[in-house]
Amino acid sequence: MKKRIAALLLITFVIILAGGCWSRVELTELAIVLGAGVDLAEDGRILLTLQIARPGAFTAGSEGGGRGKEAASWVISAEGRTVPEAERFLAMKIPRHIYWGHCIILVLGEELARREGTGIVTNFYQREREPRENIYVLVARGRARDFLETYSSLERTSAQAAGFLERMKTGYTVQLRELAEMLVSRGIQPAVTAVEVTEAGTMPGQVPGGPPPPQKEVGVAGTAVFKQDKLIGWLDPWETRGFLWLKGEIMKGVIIVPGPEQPEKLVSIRIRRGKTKIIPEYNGEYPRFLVKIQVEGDMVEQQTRENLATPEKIKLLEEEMASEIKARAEAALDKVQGEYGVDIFGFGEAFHRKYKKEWRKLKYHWDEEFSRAEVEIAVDAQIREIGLLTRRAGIPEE
Amino acid sequence: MIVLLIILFAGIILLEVPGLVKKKMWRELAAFAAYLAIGMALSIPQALGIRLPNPSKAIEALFKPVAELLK
Amino acid sequence: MLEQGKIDSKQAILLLISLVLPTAILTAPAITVKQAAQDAWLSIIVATMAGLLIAALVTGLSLRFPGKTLLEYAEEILGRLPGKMVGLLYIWWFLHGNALILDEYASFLCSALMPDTPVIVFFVFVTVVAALAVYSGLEVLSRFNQLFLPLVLGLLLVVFLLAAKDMEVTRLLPVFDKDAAAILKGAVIPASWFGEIVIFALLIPFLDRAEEAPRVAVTAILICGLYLLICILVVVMIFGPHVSARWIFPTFNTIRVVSIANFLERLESIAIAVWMFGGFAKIGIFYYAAALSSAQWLGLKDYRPLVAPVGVVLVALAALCRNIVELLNFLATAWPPYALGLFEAGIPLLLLVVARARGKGGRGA
Amino acid sequence: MVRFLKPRKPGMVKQSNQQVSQSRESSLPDTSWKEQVLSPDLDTNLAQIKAILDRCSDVMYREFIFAQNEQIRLALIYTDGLTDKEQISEQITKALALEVAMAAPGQEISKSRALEFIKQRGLCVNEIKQTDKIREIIQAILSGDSVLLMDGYATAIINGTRGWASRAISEPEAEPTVRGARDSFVETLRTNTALLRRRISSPNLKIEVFKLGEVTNTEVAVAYIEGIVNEKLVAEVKSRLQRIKVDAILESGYIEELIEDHPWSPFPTVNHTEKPDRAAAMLLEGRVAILVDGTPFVLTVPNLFVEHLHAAEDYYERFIFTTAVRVIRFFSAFISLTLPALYIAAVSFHPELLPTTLLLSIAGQREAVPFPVFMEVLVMELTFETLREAGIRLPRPLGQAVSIVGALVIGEAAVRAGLVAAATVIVVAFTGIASFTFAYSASIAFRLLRFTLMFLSAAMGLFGLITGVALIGIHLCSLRSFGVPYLSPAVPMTGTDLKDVVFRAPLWAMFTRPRLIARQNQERQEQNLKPAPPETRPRG
Repeated sequence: MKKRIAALLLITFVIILAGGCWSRVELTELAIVLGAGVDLAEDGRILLTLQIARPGAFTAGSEGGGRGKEAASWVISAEGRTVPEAERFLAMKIPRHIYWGHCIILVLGEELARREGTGIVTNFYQREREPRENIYVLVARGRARDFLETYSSLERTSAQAAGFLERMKTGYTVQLRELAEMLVSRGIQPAVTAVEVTEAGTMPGQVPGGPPPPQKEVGVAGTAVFKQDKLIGWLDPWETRGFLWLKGEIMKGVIIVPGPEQPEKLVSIRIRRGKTKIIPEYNGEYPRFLVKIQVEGDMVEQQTRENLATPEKIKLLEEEMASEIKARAEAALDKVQGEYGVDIFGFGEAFHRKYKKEWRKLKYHWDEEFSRAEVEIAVDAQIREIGLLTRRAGIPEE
Repeated sequence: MIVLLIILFAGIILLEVPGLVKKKMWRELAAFAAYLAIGMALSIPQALGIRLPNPSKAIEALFKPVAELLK
Repeated sequence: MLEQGKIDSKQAILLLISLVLPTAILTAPAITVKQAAQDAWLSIIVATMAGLLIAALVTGLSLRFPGKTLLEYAEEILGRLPGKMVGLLYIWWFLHGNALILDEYASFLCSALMPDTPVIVFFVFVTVVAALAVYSGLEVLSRFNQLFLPLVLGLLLVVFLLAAKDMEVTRLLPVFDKDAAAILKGAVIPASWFGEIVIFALLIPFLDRAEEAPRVAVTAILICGLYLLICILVVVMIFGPHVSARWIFPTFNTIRVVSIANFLERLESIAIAVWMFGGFAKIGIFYYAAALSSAQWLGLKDYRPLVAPVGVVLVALAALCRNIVELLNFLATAWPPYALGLFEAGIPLLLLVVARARGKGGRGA
Repeated sequence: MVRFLKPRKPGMVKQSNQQVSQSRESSLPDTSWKEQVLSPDLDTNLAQIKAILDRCSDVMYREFIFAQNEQIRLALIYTDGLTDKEQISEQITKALALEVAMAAPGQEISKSRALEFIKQRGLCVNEIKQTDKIREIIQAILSGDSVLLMDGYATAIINGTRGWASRAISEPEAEPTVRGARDSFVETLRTNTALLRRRISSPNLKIEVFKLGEVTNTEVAVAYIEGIVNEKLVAEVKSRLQRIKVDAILESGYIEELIEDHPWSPFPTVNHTEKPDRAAAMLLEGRVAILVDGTPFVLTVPNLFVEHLHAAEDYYERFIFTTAVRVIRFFSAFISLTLPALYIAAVSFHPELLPTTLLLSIAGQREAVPFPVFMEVLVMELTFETLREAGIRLPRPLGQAVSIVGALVIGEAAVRAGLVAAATVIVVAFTGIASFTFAYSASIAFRLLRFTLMFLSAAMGLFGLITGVALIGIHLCSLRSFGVPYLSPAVPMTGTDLKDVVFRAPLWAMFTRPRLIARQNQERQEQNLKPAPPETRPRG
């Protein structure tokens, strides 16, 4: 009996296995996409740009030595009416299977984001199996293609560099799944990292004789603000900080305040951690918000000569710090609320949490409600450490 | 496809029938044959590319009034 | 007796968990969240209650007729002909239900793991594995389940813990945003999955201590409920109610999001691999139920000759479903009244009422 | 009812056995002597024995007279090499020919009283036995005893003079340990039973001897501890042994194959050991040991899967360390079964499994490799298995050379030539190492199944791999060894026995014997044995 079962199993397996190996793709047949960019072409079609890894450059060991000698990536683009169509056109040029599983960033061109919106792009990346939910979404100031064409001096490819920049949380980091959440929620409008191509330092000695050429590098350039799924404006890096503090998202940054006794000289304080609490109130006519920001920071530099290591001075500094934070947060708020009129802070969500009945009416025109909402910002700042020094050295004592 | 199916059916029959006949389990043999017949009736047309009605559709229609509540 | 083996209470609990959890945990969050948004976890609690009621009903009914399975005592209660009719209905339900499960399982594997593979390949392979387990008898099936289910349960917990980094409790607020009707609606489908525990009525005679059946059923339902609850909370805390409702397999997406220290990530293939054991077990149990009850219905001496042809019917039935939209639609609308209303609550309730009225059965439950 | 022992089909088996033995016996030389008895005439007897043992040059015949009485002729027959010659000359020949007369001066030794005299006074040997059956006499001669024939008597005295050159007890070759006893079973049954008896000096240790093998007449001993062992198990073992009707039992492997429950399974359901301490431990847990003359490997049944992942030393080292080591062993077992298949699945089906940098690095290595990853792994695995086999077969000094050359060829040259990726070498090497961490008999099964899994994985990726693992799982779940589920105590779970699977409980906490093996006598020791400094020790 057992024998016959075994034989039957064997026959089944052999027949099915002989049928073919369906999803099998050898690594050497894969074109591993590290970054993808989507632009709008002149005729209104979509221009898909891929940054594809060249595995030969990634071999460890003596023979590899890829960087410097050969480029680690290959950038190629094609047009199409939809993203999958452009991908199919690309497949005609790429002799391997286009593999999305390790795509790190998705860059949207400014034009595309403004005119067509993200909707026609991101759906593909969510529906497809290969691209992952935690792809970082970026908006390039300018063309996404230009962004992908740069290369990095530290990382092998610019896509990886951008990925690491995102992971370092230097800007408002948004993954695809978070973007999707912001897109479907009425209580928050999308905002994603804005990036640009910048000149970043030099690598000496590359061209014999002559000055070293400037490096084109990827860099974070603030935040892109969306209304529904269309780009409507930017926040610069300075405003982005204020925006992040308001959202309570990444409580980092350096605050520059004037010295208590010598206002023309500056003191730098680095924010270590913090908390933001949004307290909505509703009186039946318009919503009000009280935003409580609590931050802790360390003093990292002083240009002033005075001794700041006294409780009184620290107290003064804390007040300065609080007002500076408040100013920056207000700047971001004013720009978003006044100029763009979209709720990228998630005030709507906070409102929803507290006033769920009222929200059912307000949610359909929330952006207008948000524009006329009164927002009060209260900052409580605290200085914890002053580094390894008490007083500034290098000045002779009187 | 159809060849595979026939091999499969032949395999199943070879696996079970001799034992049943030897042990004179006629009742079991009849049940076996009935099930296999149903299986053939359902699978061979599909292998030939004929679309059979899905019983789920009938059940869906049957429970439609109740199901509407859940939409 | 058709089945020689005996299973102990621990194995029975694990079998019942396998009977409910593996496919429920895949699609439950999406379907429930669609109805009840961030209050989906309340729906699950309600559904668990319903599951407990069904468990009490089924075990109570079965304990009145010690040593007999559902099909056997249905005949005793209702008389020969109506009893046979009920039996036939159940056999159909085991087959059809299993075909749907197989469909769900294969579509998931197909869209999540190997999109280029024809679905029929998954059907055949899974059925062959399940058939082997069923052929080897209930003892082997339950041991197989006992061997691998702890792995599934453990891995799920670990994954949920690892995903904690991306969770935000505020996504669960406000509580009671939806009205009671929505929460109840959201509870219906999970309840119909919990109700699959009705198959336990076929297994109770093979417990080595049948009197522990109620405890077994309740424990299993509670564990399943707990897992579904955690699962839904995690999914909503990661994706928020809006996005969660839009995925087809939200738990799968949750596992994809896990990323610890840029190293412990991309776990989904491993998770699917481990979860597949649960799928084998679930399909195996339904398969076993179909084969065993067919044999009982026809009064055979052995269910084993039926295993192979039942497998063929199963694959053929599963192949009838054209695409996943059809399947999801059926599961979301027709399945609850069909399964819950008829087989899981309706008929057992009817049997209990008639049994009481006619005074059949050993002792009141 | 719980099925304890699977019923076999006795009717059919017996029939076929009889047929076989009948047909075989007819092809053997004349066997009519088997039923015959001795005659009173010494010469007739000698002639008959010589005829039976024709052309057996190692059988010696020594004729002499008893205590200078020329009337009483004696003949001593023994096999040279199997007997202790000193014992024969000192205790039999010399004693009979010279010393009896001196020991009993004045007593007249008549022919009619000679037998009594010899039995009572003449022989200084410890064990003697009297018989008149030719069959027994032949048997005794061939197993090393010496047979004394006497003119005028139709009876023979069998003297226990066994003693042959045997290998000294040495360190176990197959089961080396760091801590624990260093002795090992040898090829002599008596020595082996002695090793067991030395460890368990209890009257309850029973050792029953059978003769198996129509031609070889090998002695096979069944050892168990009465009161601990399940009586049904002993009966089953005996009945399975008595079923065996083969020409030869040359090694315990013969017995293993003839008594195991699942002959078609790749997994061993009978365990073997060459360490007396391990065998003793098995007996004390209620198992039965089968010792076979001529081999140092002792079988123990019933056998559980986990035994193959345990080592004798596990109980000598401290329990925390043992548990940690066992985790490594279980992990290794998993690795040795699945790692190459996982690697194939990950690289050729699911690149999303690997972290980006690792994927790029592997992809870079593989750029130049001309084969699909499955072929690469398959060839490397086969190479590895070939090398391993070569290493075992070759004389020891050469074996080392082979492994060095092999390692160099695979590790360096193949990678440099771009024939295989470095990652593949690492995978294969790690798999190979992992398969050496647990018992050889089980690792053979794992190695075989590994190839199956690799095929499945190459065809269907992770899905194929898991299907294969599930099939193996179902198979393992359906195995039983002498009525005990193979995967117990894990599956079915017997709570108290889980203390010795992966986790090894401290000895003072192992109160009970394995429940499914020692069914009647569960209690192993007292419950409050946990050592503690005096002040915290519970009073009373």
